[in-house]
Amino acid sequence: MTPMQIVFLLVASVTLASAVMVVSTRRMFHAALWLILTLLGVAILFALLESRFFTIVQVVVYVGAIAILVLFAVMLTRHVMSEDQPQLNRSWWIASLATIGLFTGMVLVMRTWPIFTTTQRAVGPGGEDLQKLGFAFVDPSGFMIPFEIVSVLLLAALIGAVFIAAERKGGKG
Amino acid sequence: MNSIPMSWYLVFSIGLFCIGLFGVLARKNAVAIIMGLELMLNAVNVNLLAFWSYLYADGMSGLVFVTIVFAVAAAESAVGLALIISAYRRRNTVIAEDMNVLKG
Amino acid sequence: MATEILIWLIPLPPLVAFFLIALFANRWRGLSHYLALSGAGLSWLGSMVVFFTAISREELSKNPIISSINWLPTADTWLKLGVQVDPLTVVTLFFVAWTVLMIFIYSVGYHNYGQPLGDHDHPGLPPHGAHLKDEHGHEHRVPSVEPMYSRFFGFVALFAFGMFTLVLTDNLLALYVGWEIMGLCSYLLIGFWFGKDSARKAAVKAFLTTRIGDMFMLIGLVSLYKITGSLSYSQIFSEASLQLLTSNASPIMGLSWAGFIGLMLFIGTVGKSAQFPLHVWLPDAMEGPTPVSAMIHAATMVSAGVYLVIRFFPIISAGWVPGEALTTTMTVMAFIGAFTALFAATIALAQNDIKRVLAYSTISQLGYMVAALGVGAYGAAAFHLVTHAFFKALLFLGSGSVIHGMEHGVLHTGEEIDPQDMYNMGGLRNKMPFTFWTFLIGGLALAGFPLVTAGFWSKDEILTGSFSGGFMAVFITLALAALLTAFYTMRQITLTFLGQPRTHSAEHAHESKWTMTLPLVILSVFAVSVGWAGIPKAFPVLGGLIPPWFEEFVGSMIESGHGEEVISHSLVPLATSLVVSLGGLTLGWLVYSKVKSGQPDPLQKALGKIYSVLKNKYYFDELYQFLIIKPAFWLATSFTSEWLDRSIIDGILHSFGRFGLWVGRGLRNWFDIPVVNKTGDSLAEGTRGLGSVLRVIQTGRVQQYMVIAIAILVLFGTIFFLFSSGLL
Amino acid sequence: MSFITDPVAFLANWLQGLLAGWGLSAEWLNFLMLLIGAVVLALLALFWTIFLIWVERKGIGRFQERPGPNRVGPFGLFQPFADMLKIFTKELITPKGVDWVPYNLAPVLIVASTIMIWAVLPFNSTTSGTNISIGILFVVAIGSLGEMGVIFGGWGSNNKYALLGSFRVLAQLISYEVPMVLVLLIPVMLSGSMALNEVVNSQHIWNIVLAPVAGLIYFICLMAENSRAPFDLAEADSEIVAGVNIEYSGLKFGFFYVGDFLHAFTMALLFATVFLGGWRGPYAEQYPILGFVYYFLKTWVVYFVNLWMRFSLPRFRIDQMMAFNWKILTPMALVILMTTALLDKLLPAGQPILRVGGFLVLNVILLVGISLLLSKLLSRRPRPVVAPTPRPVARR
Repeated sequence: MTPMQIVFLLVASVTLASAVMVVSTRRMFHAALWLILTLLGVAILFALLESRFFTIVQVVVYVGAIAILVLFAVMLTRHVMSEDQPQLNRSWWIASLATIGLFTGMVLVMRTWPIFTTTQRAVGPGGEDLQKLGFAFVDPSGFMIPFEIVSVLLLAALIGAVFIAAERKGGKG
Repeated sequence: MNSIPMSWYLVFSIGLFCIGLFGVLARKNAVAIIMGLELMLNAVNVNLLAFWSYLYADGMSGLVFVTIVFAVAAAESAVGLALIISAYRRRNTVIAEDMNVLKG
Repeated sequence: MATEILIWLIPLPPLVAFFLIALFANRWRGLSHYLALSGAGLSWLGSMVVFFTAISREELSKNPIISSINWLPTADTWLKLGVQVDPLTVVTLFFVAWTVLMIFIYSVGYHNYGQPLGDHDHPGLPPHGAHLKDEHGHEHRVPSVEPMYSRFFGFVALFAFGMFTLVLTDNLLALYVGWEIMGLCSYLLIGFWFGKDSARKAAVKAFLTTRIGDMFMLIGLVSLYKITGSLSYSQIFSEASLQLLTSNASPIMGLSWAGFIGLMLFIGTVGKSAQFPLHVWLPDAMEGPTPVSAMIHAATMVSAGVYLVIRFFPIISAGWVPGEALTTTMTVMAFIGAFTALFAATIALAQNDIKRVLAYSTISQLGYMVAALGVGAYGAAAFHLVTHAFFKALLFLGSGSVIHGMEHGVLHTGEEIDPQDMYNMGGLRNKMPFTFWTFLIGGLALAGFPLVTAGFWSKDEILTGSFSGGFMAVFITLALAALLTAFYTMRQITLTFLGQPRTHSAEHAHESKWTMTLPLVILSVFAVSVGWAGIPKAFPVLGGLIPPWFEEFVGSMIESGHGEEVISHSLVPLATSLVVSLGGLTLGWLVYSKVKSGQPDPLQKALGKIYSVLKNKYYFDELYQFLIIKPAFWLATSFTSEWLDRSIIDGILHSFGRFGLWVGRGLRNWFDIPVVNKTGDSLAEGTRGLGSVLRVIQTGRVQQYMVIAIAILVLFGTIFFLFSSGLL
Repeated sequence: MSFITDPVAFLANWLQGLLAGWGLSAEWLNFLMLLIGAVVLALLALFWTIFLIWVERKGIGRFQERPGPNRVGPFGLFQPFADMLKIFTKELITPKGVDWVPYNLAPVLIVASTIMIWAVLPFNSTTSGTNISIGILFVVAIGSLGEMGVIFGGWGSNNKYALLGSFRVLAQLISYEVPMVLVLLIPVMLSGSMALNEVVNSQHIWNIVLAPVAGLIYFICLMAENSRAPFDLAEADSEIVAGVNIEYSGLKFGFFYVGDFLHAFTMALLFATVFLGGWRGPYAEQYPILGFVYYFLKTWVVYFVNLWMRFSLPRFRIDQMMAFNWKILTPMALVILMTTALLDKLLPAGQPILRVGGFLVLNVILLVGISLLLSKLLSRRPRPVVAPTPRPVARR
């Protein structure tokens, strides 16, 4: 039990617990809060994985953008379903069975994998090399095409979201 | 000084993924479904970064994938929430089960 | 090298201008005519540069500037495309460039650029004029701008391109291409006002008539290629191929190949520059706008015909030694030329339309050139080509200016008269001084007014040539034609400018814009001064003051300089030309100076019946109508259309049709309906049934689908895992 | 290294030596040093706020031709302390029906999100909390935490005015983050690193000289980020009574209060760091204490300009605020980013004169062009009367 392991177990348990809260709590706003907590926990796990850049990016993108979007959505769609009626649909038990089955199955599959429990890292303590990442993004022989495609995707999503969510002038369009 | 086996991360990510999946499958509220999706995507990211950091740190592909997943998550949540809000405007509901116009 | 490239570039600007106008600029008048003008201007600039560089290099005729590239691959050799600049090209290029540029500038004014749009003008009709209110409020009619202004400039630009190509090329093929381009353009431009029935007819007539000539020319061209295996001048005119051509006999009436080919090409010329049997199209071509007439009949097209025969003089005259009997081809040319000269002159006597007179005079002048070539006066022909181009362009533009002024008068007074009829004019010299003086210069040049005008020198050359060559018949005919020429020229000038106005329109006519007068002035300068380039040495008094540069320059084209062997310059032709020109002029003055309005042509009394014959152009149109067109129509309608097409061919086709119908019905009844349709319907039914069964599981709930998917995934995942790990 | 030239590092070394003398393991020592540094820094920031409050009240008094606080202590210097005491002793009222966790989390987040920024600021050549390689990104991320605080406060305190206020603030913050991040890329480009120390070190020529327009945009965005006049739509007392912090009282309100002032000053610090060359100045290398002096001088200049704006300008309308961001600042930021990137590649790094000249020309051109464009866009011209022109008659 090194301190790192302690930290990891702490963070992981908190994260998983809050994730469970996300899917189980009745009040949507609290679910969103739990979601934020989960995201922060994941960010810390990124830090533990020596990826500082993605730690911060996780905070920026998820906590700063997506969580706030979710919060907005929650606030904008208040009072559609009273918070004491069940939040789970009728087939929730099938869902739970399926997920549990998936979990066990995948863990079992993974167990058979030899380097499943390796402990030595390939990454040094310095974390990732941002310059290499940047070059990889703009290198034609590297990941330029995916990068561009993703940027186009983002643009499309931006415009599409605006178009969909915009109030139609003149009644319901 | 680091002594965390990779299995912990992987199991963690599977757990997170399954929780998110459960959320997606079982929640009534569409916003909650999207939250579940976010959880799943986070799990994927953890998984990718774990593999990157344990096995493939010299290559950039892991990080690139994580970035792309980030972008996709952002796009997905933006569009999804926009859809939910416009659906809420027109049909005044966010319950996924009620959105069954495509019923055969 | 630079010169070659420049030569290559000369024809291009008009082409570019044409495309630009046709594609982009056809909505903007100003833009289009600036494009066309700049195109012509560039070509003009290039031509001048080439001209001066060319005349400054000695022995040009021995080693002309030639550059060529491979164009079309034929079986084992290449059709070459290239440019060649030798003395003939140089002089032709000179006058073509000048006249073309002048005509372009003139057209801007002629089509009333800057005037308002017509009240009820329509594309395809000449502008009818527009009503305009001036600041005092009372309105009056003014000329209106041409509706298809841009289109006109596009066409003339293309025309210019064709001419430059034809002049500059170094092979017969490209020459033929330019020739046909000009044929097309003349068709388009003569029919420019296609709203007018007469214009349409004239266009078709011109096209078909020239086409006859072109067919023969093509024959000649092909046979030339067949014999010599090449079309480029340098090879055709080489000693070897000339020998080849003269020595072998052609299958046609005992002519040598050279004679045959020469004859064919000459017939092409007959079509293009309206020689005797095929002259009918040229007068009708006057239906086009006047700049077009100038373009076709002075600067380019008809000159192209003569240019062709001059260019191919070596072949035509192959086997002919100066001072001896002519070859068949040359004889034909001499007689047709001489005859045409006289014939057209006589017709010109009786025409009242100012442009038609000029048209016939053109025909006769061309006859001069052809005759001159026929008698072997090579340099004289070329010389007359140049001078005639200048003064005839001048005359046409001048007549256009006159018509313009008259139209202005007509619009102003509102009379219903033909502004082109000379009997409606008179006394215009005060109204339009520029036009008058320039027209006078042109007219005198045409009439060959002694010593000062260019026309005198060139005509004198031709007469001298024919006389000293000893072809009396030709000589006398030409002299007579010259007399008549002077006569009708004077008649025209007198009726148009001198005397008193015979109509109100003539009173209210006034001078045209500078865009129209400036070209007149420039051309008139040339109409006078060009002649001095060719004063023969042996001419009394003046001879040798100015060296006969032209003769040496162009004459040097023909080895041992044809035509220039007459050292003893006899005075007979000189006297003749003096007499005929002066006499004709005075006669014309005497006859026509007294003509009042409404009174018939004095000649009518004098000649009586003949006059009407002349007036109707010897009934040639009617003759052709009867001899050719009617039978053609009969053949087309009753034979081909009625009998062959309708009854026989259609019958066969219809039987096919019925058969097809029968087969189709059979297929439908026995195959399509029972087999194909049944299958399709049953398929559709089955699909619907299946769908109605399957729709039950389609609940429209996403989550449910996902649950099912995940469940199946887990199930099969476990099964596969167990199998793979050998537990099952 | 003496106490005079570099007090902080001196003290740090002394303390380290002392603790090491007590026989602490390296890890714990490191941890402890960081902890102490964090505590000291946070306390410094908080106490600094008191002085800020005095300055601001005095300043606004002078601007409005009032004496301002002048009763307690010399020049009313102790007025903030009095206010502090008052706030401490006030009762903490928690309204009914609040959402407990967000309600209490909000003030903490607000202040924390400000103080956490101090952790990455380089105060002089030797002193900085921590120098992470992505400092600028870190700053942006922390800004999003501040947004969290606002939204929690708005939601938690179960009050429609608070919710409205939080929505406004949120809209404003998110919108103005876009051009801010865009122009922040320019210093990153010019210095080739996202670490604030690098950004400062590389500024032999201040970025404000190289990219004045970017600096302008960044300054405006900063003012919008800590929502004060003219961007104070959040606590627009006249429209939504004090916005987010309406339901807060006592110390919690004090947190909001402190957060506001501290945020303003932090933004001034950031601007000085990113665009004014941070602690750079003559002899700042040899005598790091001079670094403090320069840094705080620059900061004060920026801070004073900020106050000046706040005191002088009226409040935006919300649509004006949005339009100003999306129609002017964001396109401007995009254009300046692109052009600066191009020019940075074009101009050789060697000649500073050439670079400065080129960038100056570029910025002037951009500024002039944009101002012309704006004057064309914003000028209200009456709609021109469109009369049908008669179609020409004979024209195909």
